[in-house]
Amino acid sequence: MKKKYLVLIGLVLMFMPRYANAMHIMEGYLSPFWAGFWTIVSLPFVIVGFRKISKIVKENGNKKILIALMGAFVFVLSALKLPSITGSSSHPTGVGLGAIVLGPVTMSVIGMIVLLFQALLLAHGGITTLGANTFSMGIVGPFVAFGIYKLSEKIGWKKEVSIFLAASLGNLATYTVTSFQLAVAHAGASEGVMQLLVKFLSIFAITQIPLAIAEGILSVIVYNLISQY
Amino acid sequence: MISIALFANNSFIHLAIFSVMSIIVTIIAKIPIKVYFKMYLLPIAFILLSLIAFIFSISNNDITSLFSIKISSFFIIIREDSLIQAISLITRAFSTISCSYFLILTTPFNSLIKLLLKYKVPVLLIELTMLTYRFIFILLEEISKIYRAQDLKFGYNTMKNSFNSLGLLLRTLIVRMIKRYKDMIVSLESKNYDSQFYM
Amino acid sequence: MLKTVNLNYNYEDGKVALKNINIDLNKGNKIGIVGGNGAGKTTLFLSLIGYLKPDKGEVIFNDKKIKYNKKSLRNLRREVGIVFQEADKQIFYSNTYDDIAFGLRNLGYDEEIIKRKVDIIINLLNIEEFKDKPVHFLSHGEKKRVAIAGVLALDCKIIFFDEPLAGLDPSMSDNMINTMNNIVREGKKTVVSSHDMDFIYEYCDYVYVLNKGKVIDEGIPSKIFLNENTLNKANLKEPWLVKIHKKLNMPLFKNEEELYNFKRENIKG
Amino acid sequence: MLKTVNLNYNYEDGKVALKNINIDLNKGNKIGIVGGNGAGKTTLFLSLIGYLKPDKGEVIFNDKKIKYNKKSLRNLRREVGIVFQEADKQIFYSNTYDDIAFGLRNLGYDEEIIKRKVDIIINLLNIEEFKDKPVHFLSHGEKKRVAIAGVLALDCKIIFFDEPLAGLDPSMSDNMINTMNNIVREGKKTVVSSHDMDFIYEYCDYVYVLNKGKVIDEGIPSKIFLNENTLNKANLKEPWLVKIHKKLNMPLFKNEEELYNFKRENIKG
Repeated sequence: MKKKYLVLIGLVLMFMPRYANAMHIMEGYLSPFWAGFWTIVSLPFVIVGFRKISKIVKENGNKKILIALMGAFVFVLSALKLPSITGSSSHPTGVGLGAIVLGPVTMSVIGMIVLLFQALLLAHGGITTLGANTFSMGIVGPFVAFGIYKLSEKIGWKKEVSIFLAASLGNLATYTVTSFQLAVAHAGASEGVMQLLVKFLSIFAITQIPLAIAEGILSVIVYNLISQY
Repeated sequence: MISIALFANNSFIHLAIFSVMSIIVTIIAKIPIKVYFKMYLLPIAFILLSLIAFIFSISNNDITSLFSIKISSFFIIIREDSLIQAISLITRAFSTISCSYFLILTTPFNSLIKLLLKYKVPVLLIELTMLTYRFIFILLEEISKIYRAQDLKFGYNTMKNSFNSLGLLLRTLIVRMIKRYKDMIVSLESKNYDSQFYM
Repeated sequence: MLKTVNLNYNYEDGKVALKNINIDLNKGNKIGIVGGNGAGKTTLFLSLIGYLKPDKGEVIFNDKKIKYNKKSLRNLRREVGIVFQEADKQIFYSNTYDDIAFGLRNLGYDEEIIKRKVDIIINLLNIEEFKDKPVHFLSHGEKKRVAIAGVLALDCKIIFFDEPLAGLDPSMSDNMINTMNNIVREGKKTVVSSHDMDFIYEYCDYVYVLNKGKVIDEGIPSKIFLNENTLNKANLKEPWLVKIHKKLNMPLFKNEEELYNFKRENIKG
Repeated sequence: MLKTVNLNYNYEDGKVALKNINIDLNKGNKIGIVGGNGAGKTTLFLSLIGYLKPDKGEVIFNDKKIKYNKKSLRNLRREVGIVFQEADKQIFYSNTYDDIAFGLRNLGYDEEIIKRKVDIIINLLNIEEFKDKPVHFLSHGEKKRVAIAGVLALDCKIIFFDEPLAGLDPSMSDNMINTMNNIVREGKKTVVSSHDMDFIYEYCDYVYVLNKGKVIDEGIPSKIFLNENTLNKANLKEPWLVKIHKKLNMPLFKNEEELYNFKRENIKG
């Protein structure tokens, strides 16, 4: 049996980005209090999303397959290396495209499942930090992406522009929230939340801004290719 | 174990947990040491990056610091308390990570599903989790084959090519996913699927 | 038991997929459906399990026209199963047992009965050795066996196999043919499509030749594969046993064994 | 030109995939690599084009060890191409022309040169008739030819074919074999893996037999396929021409034509 798990790890290592610009909060980075706190904050969104999915699959049971395929798609996307201007490579989140196609509420549930597998299969994020990561990647990211997409659609911008902004700003929003979560969890007597937040933001900005741009460009390319088909 | 690791505030407990877990995984579960430690590369990248934020501070004086560099009128300093905090964070991270690797490497997915069923997680959520798990491996195989074919035709040799190739890769994957979805529905119907995946 | 009367099916774009198909699965227990890619084999299979509704003509099951409502389709599919070419498209669980039990659970059997039935099938198909492995670690041939098990568990009387040998190496192919022979021995009927004429010639007892959506010939394999006209029209090749019959003036052997026995007799004589 | 010296490759989990492989592609122009599923054929192909880095041993290209940096891999892959089994996973554009030009464009050629090169290949492979059709309307066999065109356009000297006949119906198979023969006639080398022993026997001029990651035999096909020991060990089947040689005391024909000619002579005699 153990041997078989090795094959799995082999597969995982093959895909693992050589340079990880981790978006998700690692296992052990949040105290029990904050781990619980973010789980509770995420819960209502996940419940609403779950209700929506229940309604969808009640109408058509085949949609279960489709939703799971989407989840798997977001997962493999996150296992993919993305060319980035800084020379390192990392993965897209797929949050933007996912939110545009499926709606942000549904994405919260899919995001949570994907995060669970990222923790279990890629050692990316963690089980105790699942709540916090769901909040940043499964809730805030999709909502920002979706909101921006709708907004720029209303303004009448070109579809490409809307998608670029939605995908890249959704990505940025995710990392901003992650930084905030880390800052509030680790603020102490010597350093306040703001001080820590500024530090996290500026460090992650180096890796994350080019990445957000890359994800935006990629989302537009994919959109264009699919509409050609 | 993971909750002990998470709640404990003592670095020695953390290191002890980390060692025990690593020994179990590498010696008893016979995971090659090389592979096991390779798995830590990813968390280490995250830890190093965030440590920069934890350890270094910017200050206009260097009174409380253990170490400082002056840049024009600012100091980049390392404070003793933040260093201690960082060390305890690293050890906690390593011990909890070792616990979750233990879980990953020794618990089959089906036991996890049974656990979820036992704790009355909504069935639909378990169904979706289970299906997603199955499809992840199918799509990983697909994506690796498409990527390989592109790579061998120089699809990733420049940045511009990479973006173009990645876009094509995702499109190909999506088109194949839609086809797969249609074929799977046929197969489900042939087995009298009634909108429920029993477990 | 299962047959079609003047079956016609058009694709959504209006192109003809099947035209006036009359086939009768009573003609044999190992029926072959052959024809080039795009001849309509898969469409025919899907019509026969009631997934595609014909534009004209009928599918007759146990002397009754099949109806396209849930209940009657369900009855049809209890008796008629299909094993698709790509196992990955018909395995939904990462756990072998659950996947084999899937169809039975859909029919609402008791878990106890399900366990009994699944165990029998696992035994029959020699799946025990890998039944505890997650599906994604199985080889192509192993996955195919799991897919077949899922269909066999339903105790279908007729089982369709779409390209059962595709992607299998010689020894796995032999294994698959053995499995199919065992199924027939259990009193079931197999219907296969394949590009491998040697296999069709040796395995089948009745063959339908499809070309551009039409049945252009039918009969026992020795008749079909001696008809050059049919083979040319449908772009098929002669099985090698037919080749040596025609080119070397050998008797027409039905299978390799006959050839070996013939040789032995010759040596004796 | 391309060979390996004591090549060893292990999977990530430490399992042996290739063990002490010594093969030399100078031994023929139509080289066959045979062996059951999981014998290591694909791994060997991927090692030979530098996609997998061996754990021990070397790949020698034009008398130099290949290095695993970007530039030298690029040079290698300009000369050595691979056509994978599934066309759908190596065709990315919906337009045939763009797809064939993919590799050339990645290398930064001028559009004018690309057009010239692609046109030559389109001509060579006889794909004019469908070059303006969207790829998703092409048949499986046509797609495969597009995939081959994409590799040929790069003007590779050596081309690997992983299961070139898989999923093709008999007439498409003939077509594919013709295409491969044309490629060899152009002075290129083809290396094929296949489960179809009849094809390997007739097509190849040199064969390596792989079993569990080791080369257990090598030589010209008539030598390999007469060696029962090798065939049993690697779980392979005898080609039918070998069967009739052994069982019917016929001469060992290299291909079907020889058999037909033999018959004609016999009748004359």
